[in-house]
Amino acid sequence: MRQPLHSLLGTVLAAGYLPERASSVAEGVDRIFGFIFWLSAFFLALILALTVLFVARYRKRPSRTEPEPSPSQNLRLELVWSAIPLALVMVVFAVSTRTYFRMSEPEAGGPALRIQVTARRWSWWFEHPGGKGAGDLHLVAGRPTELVMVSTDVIHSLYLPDFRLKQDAVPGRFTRLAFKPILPGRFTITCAEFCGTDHSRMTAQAVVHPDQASFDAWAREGTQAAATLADVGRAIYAAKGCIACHSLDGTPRVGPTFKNLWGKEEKLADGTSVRVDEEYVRESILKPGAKVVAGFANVMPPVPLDEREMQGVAAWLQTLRDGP
Amino acid sequence: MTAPGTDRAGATMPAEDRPRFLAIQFDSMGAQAATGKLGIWLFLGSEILFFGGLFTAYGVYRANHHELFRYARHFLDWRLGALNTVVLVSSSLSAAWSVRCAQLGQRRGLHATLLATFALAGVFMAVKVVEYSHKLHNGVGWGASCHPSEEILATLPAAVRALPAPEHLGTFFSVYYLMTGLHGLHVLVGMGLYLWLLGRAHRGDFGPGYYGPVDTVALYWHLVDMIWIFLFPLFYLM
Amino acid sequence: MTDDTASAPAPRHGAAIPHVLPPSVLLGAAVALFALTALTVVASRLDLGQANVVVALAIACLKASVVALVFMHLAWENRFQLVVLVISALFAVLLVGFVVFDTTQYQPDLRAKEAQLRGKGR
Amino acid sequence: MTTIAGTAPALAAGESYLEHGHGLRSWLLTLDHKRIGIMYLAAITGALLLGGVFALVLRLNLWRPAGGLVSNDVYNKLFTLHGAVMVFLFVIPGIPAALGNFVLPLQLGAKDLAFPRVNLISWWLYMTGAALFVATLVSGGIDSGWTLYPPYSLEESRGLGILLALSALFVVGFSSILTGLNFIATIHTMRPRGMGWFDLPLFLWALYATGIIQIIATPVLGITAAMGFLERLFHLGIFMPEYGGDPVLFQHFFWFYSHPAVYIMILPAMGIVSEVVSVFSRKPIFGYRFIAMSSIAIAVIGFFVWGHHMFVSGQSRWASLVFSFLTFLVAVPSAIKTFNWLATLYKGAIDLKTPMIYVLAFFAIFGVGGLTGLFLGALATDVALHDTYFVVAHFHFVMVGAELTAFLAGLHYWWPKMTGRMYGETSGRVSAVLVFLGFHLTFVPQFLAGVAGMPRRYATYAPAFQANNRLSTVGAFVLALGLVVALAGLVVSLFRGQRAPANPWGAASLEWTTPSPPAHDNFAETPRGNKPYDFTGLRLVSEDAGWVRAAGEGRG
Repeated sequence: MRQPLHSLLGTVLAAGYLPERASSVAEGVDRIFGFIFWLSAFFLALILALTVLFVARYRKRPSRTEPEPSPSQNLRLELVWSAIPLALVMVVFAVSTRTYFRMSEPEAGGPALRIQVTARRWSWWFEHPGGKGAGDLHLVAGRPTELVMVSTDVIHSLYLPDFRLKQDAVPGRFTRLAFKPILPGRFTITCAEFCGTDHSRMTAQAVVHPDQASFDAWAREGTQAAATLADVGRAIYAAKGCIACHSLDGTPRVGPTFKNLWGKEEKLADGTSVRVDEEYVRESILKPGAKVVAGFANVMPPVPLDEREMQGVAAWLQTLRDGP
Repeated sequence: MTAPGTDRAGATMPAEDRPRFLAIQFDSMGAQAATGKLGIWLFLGSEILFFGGLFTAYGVYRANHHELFRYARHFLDWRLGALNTVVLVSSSLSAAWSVRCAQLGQRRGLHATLLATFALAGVFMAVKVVEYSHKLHNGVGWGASCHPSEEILATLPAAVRALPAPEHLGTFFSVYYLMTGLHGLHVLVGMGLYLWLLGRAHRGDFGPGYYGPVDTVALYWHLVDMIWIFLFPLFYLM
Repeated sequence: MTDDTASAPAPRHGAAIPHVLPPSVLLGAAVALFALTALTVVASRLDLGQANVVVALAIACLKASVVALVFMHLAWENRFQLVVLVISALFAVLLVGFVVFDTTQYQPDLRAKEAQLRGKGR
Repeated sequence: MTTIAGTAPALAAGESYLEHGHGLRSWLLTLDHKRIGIMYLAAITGALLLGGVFALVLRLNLWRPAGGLVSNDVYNKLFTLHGAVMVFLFVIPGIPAALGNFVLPLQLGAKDLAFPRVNLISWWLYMTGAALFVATLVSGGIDSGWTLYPPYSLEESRGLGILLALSALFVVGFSSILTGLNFIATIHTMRPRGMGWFDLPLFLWALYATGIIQIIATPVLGITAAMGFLERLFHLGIFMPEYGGDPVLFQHFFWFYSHPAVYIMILPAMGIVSEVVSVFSRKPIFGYRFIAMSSIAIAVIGFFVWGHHMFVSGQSRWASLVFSFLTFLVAVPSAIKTFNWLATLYKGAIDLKTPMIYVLAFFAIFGVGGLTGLFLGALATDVALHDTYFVVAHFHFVMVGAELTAFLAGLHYWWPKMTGRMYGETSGRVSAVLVFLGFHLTFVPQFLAGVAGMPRRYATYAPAFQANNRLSTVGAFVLALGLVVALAGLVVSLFRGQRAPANPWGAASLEWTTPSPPAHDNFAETPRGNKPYDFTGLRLVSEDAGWVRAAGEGRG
C-alpha cells in the first residue's frame, strides 16, 4: 500500500511514488520533501509562466519589431528577489536540520536493540543480540534500534527506502544508524554505494516483528543444543553467513553450490583439479584463496572455526548427497 | 612565460623598431611584462593549492596520530634539515639578486648570481640524496615497505626507543616522501630553468628593457623556497 | 577574487618602471631569514606542548611573508599579485582546516574499529 | 572573402584565419586562439559522441529489470567511462575551451590571448588526456564509477586500468588550469582603452569566474590523482584501510575539486545565456552588475559546499550541518540570475532564432535542475535520496540540460562568426525542440524512480521501476536524435550554408565588428571599448548584409 505524498495535499503526481512510511522518521522526511516540493513547484511555475507570457506578448512580429523602452536595472527589485530566495532557503535549512537532528538522536521507547551489521561483497550479515546471525535484519516494531555497521572489503551503503534511511558501511571504521521501526512487515534493503559486479543484487529483507515476543521466538530457533556433528555443520552454515554465497539447491551464486559437493572433482581457476574431501574443505575455510574454483571470484573471507565446528561442516556436507 | 615575437605581421608599430621580444598581442614591453607577471602569479596560486592537498594529508594524519609523528620524527636528522633551509634561503637571495642584475644590465653579475642559484640548488639536492639513501638503505621505505633496520633503530634516542613502535609507521613516511619528494621535483625543475636562463644570459638576451624570464623563474624559485620553509619545521622540528 | 571593485586596470601603456631592490634590502631580508631559522630551531627545543605547533607555524609564516614581500617584490608592485597569493593561501587553509576538523570528529569510530581488530589479535 | 565596401568596418586586415596557412602542421602547431578553439570544438564533439554512445548502451541494458544486454561488469565499465568521458572531456572543457578560446580575445578587441603558447600546450595536454582515457577503455576499462572511490578503485584485483585513468585526470587537469590562467590574465590586463570592468560582456565575467575555479580547484584534483596513483602502486596507506588509510579522506579531496567543477560547467553556460537573451530581446541585459557579481559569488561560495556529497558517507554531523547551510547559500545567486534574465525578456522584441529557443529551453531545465538541488542540500531528504536516481536526474538536468542547451545556443550564436556560414534555421529549431522533449522524457522518469528508492549505478533493478526505465530509454534515443539533427544541420551549413555577414544578429560586442570569419590578426588596430549591450543605431540592412551601425551612433 503506497502512502500518498502528503496526506494534506494528496497530489496526483507524487502519489503512489513515495515508498511506505515504516520508520518514525519517515513522516518527518516526507513533510520536508512535500514542503520543498511545493516551494519548488511554485517557483518553477512562476519561471515558466513568465517565460511563456513574455515570449508570447513581446515576440518580434511584423507589427512589433522594436522593444518598448524599459529600465535595465532596478536596485529595489534586485534586493527583493535576492532577499526572498535567501529567506526561503534559510527556512528550508532550519526545518530540515531540525528533522535531521531528530533522526540521529536516540529515541524514547526502551533500551535500543543493538545489531552489528557486516557488509561484504555482495551480501549483508546481521548479528542480532543473543548471538543469532542472519542474512535478514530482524527488528521489533516500536523499539528503537541502533545499527553498528562495518564493511570487510569496500564501501557499501545500507539503504532502507521505506525507512527513508541510508548509511555507508566503511571498511576500517564503524558507522552508526539509529531509528525506530513503527510498521510491522517485510521491507527491502539495498546497497546504495557502488561495490562491484553484484552491487545491484546485494539485497536483503528487513523483517519487523509486531512485538518483542515474536522476535524472541525467532531468535530462539536453531540455537538448541545440536545433537549430531551434521547439526553443528548446519548451524554454522546459517550462523557464519555461508548461506549468503553458497546455495543448497545446486544453483551457483557468488560461491559454488554445496549440493552434491562432497567427493566431486572440482576444476580450479589455475586449470588443475582437486577432489572435495575433508582436507580441501578445511583449507578452503581457513585459506579460501588457496584453491579458487574456476569461474568464481576470489572474494571469500577466511572463516575462523574451531576443530569441532570444522568436523561438523564436513559431516553436514556429506549429507547433502542428493536431497537438500 | 611570455612569448617572444611570433611570425605574424600587421602589428601597430612598423616591424623594424618593434623590440625583439615584444609579442604580437601586446602594445608595449611594459604591458607584456605586467601580463607575464600576473600569469606566473596565477600559476604560483595553483601550485599553492597543489601542495595544499599534501599539507591536508599531513594535517589529517598528524591530528589523528600524534604518537606516530612524535615517534617517527626522530628518524630525521634536523641538522640536515637546517642546513638545507640555509642553502635554499641563500639560493633565494641569489635569485633575487639575479633579477636586480638583469634590471641594471650587469651582465657579469647576472651570470654569477644565476650560477650561484643553480649551484646552491645542486647542494640542496645533494643533501636530499644523502638523507633519502640513508633511510632507504635501512629499510625505511614508505607505506607497506617500511621496515626500519636494527641499525637505524639503534640511532634513535633511548627515550624514543622505549616507546612501543606505533602502528602504520609507513604512513608517516608516505607523507614525508610525498611532500619532500614533490618539493625535490620542483627543485630539479628549477635547476633546469636556471640552466636555460644561463644559456640565454650567455647570448645576451636580458637587459633593463627585457628581463621577464629572469623575474618569472625567480618568482617560481621563491615559492619553492617558501614551501620548504614550511616543510622544515613540520617534519624536522615538531 | 572579490577584488574587482572598479580598480584602475593594470598599467598597460609605457614600460612599468622596474622596481630594483637595493643590496641592503636584499641582504637584510636574507639575514632576517637566517635569524628566524635559528629561532625556530631553538623554539623547538623548549617543550611548550601544543604551543610548539603554533610557534613553529607562526615563525614559518613570518619567514614566508619576508620572502614574499621582499624577494618577490610584493611590497612595491601591483597589489593584485598580493591578492592572488593571499586568496590562494586562504583557500589552501580552508581545505586543510575543514578536512582536519572533519577527520578528527569521526576519529573515535576509527579508533574503536582498530581496537576491535587488535582485540581479536588478528 | 568579399568585405562590403564602405559600410564594412575598416578594421579588418588580411585574409581570414581559415585561409592563413594550410596543411595539418599549420593547424596542429598554431598559436592562433581561433584555430585552437576550432580544434577544441572538434575534439569535444568527438567526446560527446563517444560518451553518448555509452549512454545509449546503458539505457538499452536497463530496458529489462534483469538487464542482459551486457554483463554486469561491462555495464559497470560503461557507466564509469560514460561519466569520465562526459565530465572531463566534454562538459568541463566544453564551453570555456571551444567557444571561450575563440570568442574571448575578439570580445576584448585583442589580437590573441595573453599566452598563445600556453594555450597550445593546454590543447595538447587535453588531447594527451583524451588519448589516456581511450587507452583506459582499450586496456579493459575501469569500473569504479567516475568518482573512483577507494578502496574499490585502488584494489590490486582491479588491474592497471586505474593508473591510466588517474594519469588522464592529472593531464586533463593541467590543461584546464592553463586555460583558466590564460583567461584571467587576458581579461585582467588586456582590456582595450575605454572598456572598464563593467563594460565587459557578461560572457567574459563568466569566463573570469570560471578561471578562478579552474586555477584554485583543479590542482587539488591533480594531487589527488597523484596520491591515488602512488597508493595503488606502493600501498602508501593514505586511502587504503588495510594499510592504515582513510577512504573518506579521498572523498574530501575528490569533492573539494568536483563540486567547484560543476560550477566550471554551469558558469560559462550562464554567460552565453546572458549574451543571447539580451541580443535576441533587442534590449540591454537587466541588472548587469548583479549578474556579474553573481558569477563571482557562485565561484567563491562554490568552494565551501563540497561536503553535501558526503552526508551519508561517514562525515561527522557538524560538518554535514555546515555544508548543508552553505549549500543553500550558493543557490541564491543562481536564482538572482534567473530573475534578471526573465526581466530582460520583459518588453523586449523577442526574435525566436535557434539560439533563443535553446536559451528558453535552458530556463525551464535550469529551473528544475536548480530547484531539485534543494532536496539534496537539505539533510533530512538527502539521507533518503542520496545515491538514488533522483541524484542522477538532478545532475543530468544541470549538466546535460542546462550546460548542453547553453552550449548549443552559443554554438549556433557564434557559428556565423566562426565559419563564415549561416546555419539552417529549420534544422536548428527542430533540433532544439527534439532535444527539449527527448531530454525531459529521459530524465523526468528518473526523478520518480529515485523518489521511489531505486539506487544508482544498478545494472539490474527491481521490476517495480521498469516503467520509468523504459520511458527513460525511449527518451534517450529521442535526445540522441535531436543532437544528431543539430550536428547534421551545422555540418551541412559548412558547405551549403548562406554566406554570413559580419553582424547577423545585431549584437553590439566587439567580436561582431570583425568580418565573418575574422581575419588572422582579428583587428588591424585595437578598437575602443564600447557598451556591450547598447543596440541604439544598429539597423538590419538586409539578410546577407546583416546589421550595420550608422557611423558615430552608439559608440561607448
